[in-house]
This record gives sequence, C-alpha cells and structure tokens, in this order.
Amino acid sequence: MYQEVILDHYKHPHGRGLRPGDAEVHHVNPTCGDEITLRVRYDGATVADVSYEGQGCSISQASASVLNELLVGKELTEAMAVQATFLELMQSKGQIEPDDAMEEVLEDAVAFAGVSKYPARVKCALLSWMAWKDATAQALEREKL
Amino acid sequence: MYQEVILDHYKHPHGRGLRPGDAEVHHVNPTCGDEITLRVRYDGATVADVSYEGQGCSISQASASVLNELLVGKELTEAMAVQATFLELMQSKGQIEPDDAMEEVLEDAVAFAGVSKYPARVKCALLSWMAWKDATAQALEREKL
Amino acid sequence: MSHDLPGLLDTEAIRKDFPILGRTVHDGKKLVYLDNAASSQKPRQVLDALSEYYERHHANVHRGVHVLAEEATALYEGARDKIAAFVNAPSRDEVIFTKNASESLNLVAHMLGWADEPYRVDSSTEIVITEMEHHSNIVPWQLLAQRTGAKLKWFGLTDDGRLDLSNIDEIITERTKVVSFVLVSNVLGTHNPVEAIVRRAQQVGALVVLDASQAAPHMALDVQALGADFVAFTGHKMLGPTGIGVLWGRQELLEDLPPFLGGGEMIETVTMEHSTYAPAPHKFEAGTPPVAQAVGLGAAVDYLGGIGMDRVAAHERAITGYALGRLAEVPGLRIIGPATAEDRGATISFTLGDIHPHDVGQVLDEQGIAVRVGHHCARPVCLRYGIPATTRASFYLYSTPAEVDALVEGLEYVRGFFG
Amino acid sequence: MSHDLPGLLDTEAIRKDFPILGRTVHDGKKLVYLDNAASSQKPRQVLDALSEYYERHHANVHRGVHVLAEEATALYEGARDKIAAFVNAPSRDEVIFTKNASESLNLVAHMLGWADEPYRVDSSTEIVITEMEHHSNIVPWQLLAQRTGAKLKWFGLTDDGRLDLSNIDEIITERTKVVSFVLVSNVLGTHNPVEAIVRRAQQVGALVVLDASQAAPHMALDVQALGADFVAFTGHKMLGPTGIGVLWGRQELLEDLPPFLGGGEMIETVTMEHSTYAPAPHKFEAGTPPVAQAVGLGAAVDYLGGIGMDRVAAHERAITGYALGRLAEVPGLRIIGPATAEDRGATISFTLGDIHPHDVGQVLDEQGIAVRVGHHCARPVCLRYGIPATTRASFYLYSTPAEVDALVEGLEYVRGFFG
Ligand SMILES: Cc1ncc(COP(=O)(O)O)c(C=O)c1O
Ligand SMILES: Cc1ncc(COP(=O)(O)O)c(C=O)c1O
Repeated sequence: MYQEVILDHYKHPHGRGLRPGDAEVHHVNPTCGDEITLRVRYDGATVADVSYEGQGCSISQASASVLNELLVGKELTEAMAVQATFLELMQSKGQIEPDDAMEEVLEDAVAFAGVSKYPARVKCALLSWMAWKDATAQALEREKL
Repeated sequence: MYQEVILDHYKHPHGRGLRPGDAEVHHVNPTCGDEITLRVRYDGATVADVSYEGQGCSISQASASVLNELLVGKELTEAMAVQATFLELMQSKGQIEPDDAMEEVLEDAVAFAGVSKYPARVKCALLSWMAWKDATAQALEREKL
Repeated sequence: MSHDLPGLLDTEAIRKDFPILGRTVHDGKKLVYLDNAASSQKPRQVLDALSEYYERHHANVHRGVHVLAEEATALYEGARDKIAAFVNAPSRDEVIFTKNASESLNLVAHMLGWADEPYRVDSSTEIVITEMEHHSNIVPWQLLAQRTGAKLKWFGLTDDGRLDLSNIDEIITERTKVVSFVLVSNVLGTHNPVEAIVRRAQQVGALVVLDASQAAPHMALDVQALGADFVAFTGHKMLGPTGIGVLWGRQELLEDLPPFLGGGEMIETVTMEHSTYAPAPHKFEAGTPPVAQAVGLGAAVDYLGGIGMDRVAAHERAITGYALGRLAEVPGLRIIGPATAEDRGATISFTLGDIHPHDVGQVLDEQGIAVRVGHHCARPVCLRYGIPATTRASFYLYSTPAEVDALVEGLEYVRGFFG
Repeated sequence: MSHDLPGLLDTEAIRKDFPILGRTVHDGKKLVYLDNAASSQKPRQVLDALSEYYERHHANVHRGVHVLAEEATALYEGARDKIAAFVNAPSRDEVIFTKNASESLNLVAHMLGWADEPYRVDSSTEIVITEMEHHSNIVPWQLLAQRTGAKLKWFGLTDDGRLDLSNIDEIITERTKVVSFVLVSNVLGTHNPVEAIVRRAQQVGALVVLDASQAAPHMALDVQALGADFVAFTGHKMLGPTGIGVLWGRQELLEDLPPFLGGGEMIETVTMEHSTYAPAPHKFEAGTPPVAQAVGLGAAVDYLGGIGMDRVAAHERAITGYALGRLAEVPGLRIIGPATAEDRGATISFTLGDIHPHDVGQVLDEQGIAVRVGHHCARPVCLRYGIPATTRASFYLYSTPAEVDALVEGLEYVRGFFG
C-alpha cells in the first residue's frame, strides 16, 4: 500500500494551506476522524486553485497532495474525468490493474491502486476527492445564482 | 405425569362451581392462558368452602379439585401447612421422593410429584394453590378491617 | 400409507444436514419436530459457518485496519448482500440487522413516534393492525399509541380464519399513518392479501409494515413486488441462528426517519453537545452488531436459495394439504384457521374435543412428537375464536408425510388417554 | 527478553483453547492479537457449547411442553443463573439479556424517559455522564435529553486521564435523576472511582448506571459492592458470542419501571385494547431471546470462573505494567491515559510522534500485529486531548509479554518507515 510516491507526497505535500477560493467545504471521515477543509477557486472553467488543510493519515494527506498536483490548471470537464477515474480505481477492491491509458489520466494517483484492497482505507484516499467534488458543485451553484 | 389419581380428579372434579365466599380472586397463567376464579369462605378459622371455576389443562383442573378436597374443613394454620408442603414438592424439580410423612399431609396431592419434573407444568399445578393463598390473604385482611 | 405427493423435496437427503433431527427423546423415541413456527432447526452448513467465523475471522467490525477486522467486516457486510438478494431489495443499504423480528417491529414504531411530518404518529393520527397479529406486532403499537395519544384500530377476522376487509375504508382512513400486519399468521396459517391493503394505505398516504416472520422462511419474498414500506423477519425461524432479525425499509424512509438506539457504529460525529448520524443501515445498528449471527443467517439463505424457495413452498404446500386431509379424519378435531391448503402456510392450529392443548402437547411429547400449545403469542386470536389455547403443528422443508402420520396416530392415542 | 513477571497465567495452556490464536496472517506472520478492548476471541469451550446447543437442544424457549423446548429453556435460564452468580447479583431475576451493552444502556435511558415519578427524566431534570464515555453511553442520553428537554451535564477529565471530580457537587445536584459512567474506559484504560460518585448520587436521590463493558471481562464484578442501580456489559468482549449483552438492575427498579420493547415473552396477558406485562426480567426481553448466545456466554463465564477473575486481573496487571514500561522506551510515544498501572485496565492508547494512528495500525498489521486505531467510539476523549485519534493496544488473559515485545519492535519499525 505504501508506495514510494505516496510516502513522498505525504512527506512533501503540494499546495497545502488555505488560500482564497470560490467555495469551501469541510469533510470528515467518521470512521477515523480524518478531516479536511478544502477550497476551490475557478478561473472561468479552469481549476485555478485547490487549497486545503486537514489532519489525517498518510493516505488521505498524500491523496490531497496528488489531487492538487493533478487538477490545478485543468479544465473542469477534464478534472471531472480524472476524479471519476480515480473513484473507479478506488472502488475496484483491488480488481483493476491500471493500464497505460489509466496511468496517463491519473499520473501519480495510480500509486493508490493498492489502497483499494483495504476497504477501511479507501475512504481515506477519497476524502479530499469527495470534498473537491462537493466544493466544485457549490462553486458552480453560486455561479449560476 | 398423568397418575390415575390426577386423571380421576380431572374427570370428576370436587367442589367445582362458584358459591358465596368472603373473597374472590382471578388468577391467570400467562404462559398458557389457564385461568381460575376462586372464592374462599371462612367459618372463624376454619376453611368452610373453596369454590372455583376456570379453564385449563388436566393438571390445573385436577389440582384445584385436590385442593378443595384437602383444604375444606381444615383449620387455617393446618391448611397453610398443606399449601406450603405442596409448594415445596412442586418446586423440587423432581428431586423430592415423597415420604410417608409427606403423604400423610398431602394425601392425593402427592400424585403431583411427577409434575414437578416439568417446569412448564408446575405453574399449572400451582395455579389454584396460589389463588387460594391470595384469596385467603384478602379474606383475612377484610376480617381485620 | 403411500406418500406419493407431488412437489415433495428429497427429505432424506435434507434431513442428513440437520444433526438434531437424528436425535431421540424419552428413551429412544424418534424426534418428530413439528414446532417450526416457533423456531426452525439449523443445518450443518449454518453451524459450520458460525464455527469457521469464530475460529478464523472474528474481530469487531468496521473501523479496523487489521486483517481480522477486515475479514469480519467483509463477512458481515457480505451477509447483508445475501439477505438483500434473498428478498430482492433494491439496495443493500435497506437491510438493517436487528436482534429479532420483535426488535424490527419496535424499531419502526419508535421511528414513527419520533419522526417529523409527514410520518409522525401523534394524537391526531391512527395506527391500524389486525386481530391476528403476533404480540410482537401488537404491543409495540399499543405502547406507541399510549405514548403519543394515537388511536389504535384493527381488522377483525372471519369465522374461517381470514382477515375481514369488508370495512377497509372505515378502518384505514385519512388519519391513518401506518398499517402493520402479518403476511402469514403464526397461529392460523393464513396468508393475507397484501395488495388490497397496500392499495388502500397508499390512497390515504399511510405507511405499510409487513410482519414476514412466518413468510420469509417458507416462500420467495420480493419486497419490491409486495409494495410495503417495511418488512420484518427473524433469523431463527429460517434456519439461521438465534439473536438476529432483519428489517428491510425503503431507502428514502430510512434517510428521513430518526434513529432509535444510540451508540457506537450509528454515528457520524459525536461531541458532548451534539451528534450526527451515519447513513442507513448503520444509523439503525447501534453497538457491536450480531456479526456471527449475520454470517450464520447468510449461510442459511444460501442453503434455502440452493434448494430454491419455490421448491420449499411447493414441498410445504404438499405436506400441508396432506396434513389437513389426515387431521380431518381425527374425531373431534377442529381446525382453527383456513381448512384448505389455499392461501395458507404450513402451520396448522387445532383443538381436540375438550382436551386441553397442554394435555395434548404433553402426551404427544411422550411419544416424541414436538408441537406447540398455548396462545402462540397471539392471544387475541384465541379470544376471537372463544378458545383458551390451541395445539399447533408446523412444518418445514425437512418435514415428511410420515411425520404427519405420526402426529395423527399420536392424536388418536391422546384421545384414548383422556377419553 | 526475560519475562519473569509475577502473576502471569499459564498462557501456553490457555492459548491452546483459542483456535484463532494459532492463525497466521499476511503470508505466514504469526497473529499478535492486541485488539481485545474491541472484541475478545472465543475459547473452544464456548464454541462447543454453541454447537452442542444447536445440534442437540435447540427450540424456542418458554411455553413449550416438549423435550427440546424444556431443554432449551433450562439452558437459557441456566445461563442467567451463571451470569447472576458471576456478578454476585442478589437475584437471578435482575439479569436481563439484551443484544449488546449499547442496547442495555439505551434500555435504561428509555425506561427513565417513560417512567413515573420519582424516576421520570423530564425538562426539569438533569442527566450526568462523563467526557470519557463510549458513544454508547453518550448518544442514548443525548437522545433522551433532546426528547424530554432534560439537561445533559458531564464530568471533565484531568490531564493524566482521570475523571475530574473536583466540582462533583455542582455537576450532580438535586435536579440530577441519573448518573451514568464507565467503570473502565475503553480508550484511556482508567478505572474510575465508583464510591465517591455513588455516594453523591445517593445524596441527591439520583440513579447510578455503570457501563462495565470493559470491566466485566477483566476483573471480579460484584454488583452489590459497587452500589450502582444498573450495570451494563457485553458478551463478545468477555469470551462470549456476539449478539448478547447484559443489563443488571435492582429488582425494585425493574418492577417499577416501564417496558421498552414490546412483544412476545414480555407480556402477562394481551387483548387488542390493553396488555399487562410479565415480571422482570421477562418484561424487558421482548421476542425470542438470544438463546444460543446466552448459553455461549454462560460457557464463557464458566471458563473465566474456572481460571478465577482475580487471577485474570493479576495477569493483566502484570502485562500492563510491563507494557507501560516497554512503551516508555519508544521515542515519541505519548500515552493517552494514566501512565502507571495503578487503577487502570489492560488497554493502552498512545500517539507516536506525528505519525497518524491509521498508518501505525496499518504497518503493524503488515507485521501480524492487530491493534485498533481511531477514536474508539469515544471521540470526545480525542477532542479533550487535542488529538485526531489514537493507536490502542489492549490485552487479555491470553496475552503474553512476548506479544508486548512484538508490539514494541513493530512500533520501532513504524518509526523507521515513516521517519
Ligand atoms: C466502554 C464501552 N461501553 C460500551 C461499549 C459498547 O458495547 P457493544 O458494542 O457491545 O454494545 C463498548 C464497546 O464497544 C465499550 O468499550
Ligand atoms: C408472526 C410472527 N411475528 C413476530 C414474531 C416474533 O419473532 P421473534 O420472536 O424472533 O422476535 C413471530 C415469532 O415468534 C411470529 O410468528
């Protein structure tokens, strides 16, 4: 489970800290108390920033770092696709062996494939991704108003 | 369990039917729905009558009949002693083999010794005896007032 | 006696799976177990699942990051999947594990008592049950009625042991919040018509609760086809362990309704001042759940599914038809409940002349025949038919026509004994 | 490592009774099971009692007049006798079987919510708990407070993991109806002082409820000496099956207080209009009880009694002292809870530098060492000490000093891994 990539992100997280954003959410993993506060900022349809702060295990921390690295700068639709692919991988119960196409989409995030075998940890890996999705929905909602 | 004596009392009950009394009680055996309405009449300290009506199995019916036969005419203290002995026998879980002394006190009621091995039926055998004790207590209470 | 009944299962093979059925009682008398409506026996497969669970995989479920905790959780949640499939639930999250059917029914009553509108039962509302309910589907509603001031109403019974629905529009009204009734009666054997009641309940916006305790063990259950909002049943009557019951409920309702028992596992986050709750089913499963028992119940539905619930039902229909026919031969025997095999389960209650059921049961027991006697936790049925109690023989997938014959012979002996 | 600790049990012999302890995990690593506060493992004797029950004696209890029903009833009620003796209850009728400790605690909360005076909890009254309660002794009281308007108050904790009773007279007042607290904490290990709290509660006429879930498995419990009014515990933590808990309550209270779940077995007589209830304990045991589980729990207390609870306690004291000493050697390790073996149980929570407990637990698991991580269903404790979660190692009668050594080595490896 503890791939080098994961440990690296855990020890040297990308984009950590809260910066101004269009929407903020606070998510909790009730089964272990992991928490994240996450903000998104959009520049038109581009993910301008994902800033976050929280406490949690190496998996949840590394996952937030990977998310930041992967999504910032992407177009919203593309970012959504990455999120969906990551979700699919994490819910695969270790059944998906990431192929080249998936690796291209997920980059560092493929390192989490092994985590999907551990049901208790899948939620850790998904915490920031669910928070991002939620914050994004709120930002879009606000846009509309 | 079904001694001849018991079957006899069941088929030819003594003193069945409700007659005037000093106190009346209604007891129910919730585990099987057996019911008895029982009245006692005292003549000073003598058990002048025990009359009853009810529905129930052969054990509870026969037991009421035996009670009537045994207690009517006795002095209250003596009747109490009989009741206590019967209670002891019924709660013995088949461990008491009635001796001559017990037989002298209980007469026909020793036939119930076998019933004490069947926890579900002990309550049937005791229904009328508990009702009698209760009715007697009420009658005494009233006397005092 | 020839027993060429169509639909019978291969009971010889099946009985080998049930260790207890090989037992003798009272100095060598073969056990004839006809008390299945009270509780069924357990096949080797269920006992093995229990042992295997405790010997290899036990740990507390959820939250654990060690192997045993993960295995135990997978087994427990896997059992939920099996039960969901067994009753054709749209979602596994609609399956709540309780301790028995009684808790399942109480759970619904409590949820409705503390619910917000539109579900809340209060003094302006009515609760509807029937006169053929098990005490476990009467007392929770009496308590709810007492505590909220709601009015309790019920359907009466016809002389031949069926629900009297002639006044359905007066019983179920605009004030009715919930209608709770038994799918198959544990005394009469009656299989009740669900559709008519569900239709009327939906007209007035009332929820429908089905007590399927005597149905789930014996026939294919499809909660979607039934159209009820909640369905309750109990593990020990369907080859499973004691200590486990099930409540199926519609997802939207489980989301909207408040929790019942509070504690570990049912929370999302807790502070001293305030707690929030986990989504269903966990919201309704406070404390360490009956893990081994769920695993055992999973093995039980695997066993039943392996045979096929339609074949189980056909077997019991055949046995019931045969038993009704043979019992009709016994002089003085009066069936309490439907006298034909149509729309009824494999549970037959009767009286025998004026011999008290306790005496019938006791003398049968001396011959090795286990039946139940009394009011079977449904005393209003006895009151309705003016009898103190009944003797009840109830069959299951391992019951044989020869056991019916033994019962009939046993009853003849009883008659002679008290004659 | 020499392990000449006084008071140790012959764990070599004891471990042979527990099939699962011979298991290996992760490709041949020996299982080191240090998650006993979550749930204990089961000895062969308990599993045999379960099998024997199902294979020879199962039937529904009470009311039956056949052999199996009588045997099952005798076994079930016999288990009640055993539990009553195990906790030195004045009467067997004070022992109520529930599904787990959570239900036991909810049962008390519900009884008090619906009770008549002088027990009734309502908006003019107060409920007292502590900050170190398991969620199962927090949420039921929060729900009761919400639903009745009563005020919930609690004792805080000192920095070294003990109850802060300095303001006891302000916390427990004339308005207090009930004080419910944990005898031994499942996170801190703290063994709380009962006498001072009981004395103050009695002064003001409040009832005392003890959550003994982490005490009953590990020490001799004497409900009479404790002086509480209710004592709750759970079977699966004390070598028994899942699916069973116990509530002991004083007879007078059980007589006076109203029922909780309604259904079969808990009634005296039922009509459609009205029901009356059986005397305790049956009044509080609606539906088919956890029969096999009670029998299993009976076998568990036989097993514990055979060893002797004082010897179990001595063993755990020795292991705990040893573990506290060895853990102190691990750099960065901070014990959350009392740092000495005095007045504490064999449950040790800690943090390890800023390595998240999830990671600690996972890497220990890879070495075959099973500990629990998280808030252990007592989140307010984590909040109190400003930590997100802890790693918790908890011992039992089969735990060995060598397992403590394995834990310490494992933690060194964890430090290296994330260092
Ligand atoms: C202190 C304490 N109280 C209550 C409980 C709840 O026990 P159960 O989950 O068996 O209901 C536990 C265990 O989880 C506990 O440790
Ligand atoms: C129709 C019916 N409902 C409810 C129950 C209650 O089931 P349990 O005792 O398992 O709670 C029973 C069985 O006793 C039953 O036959």
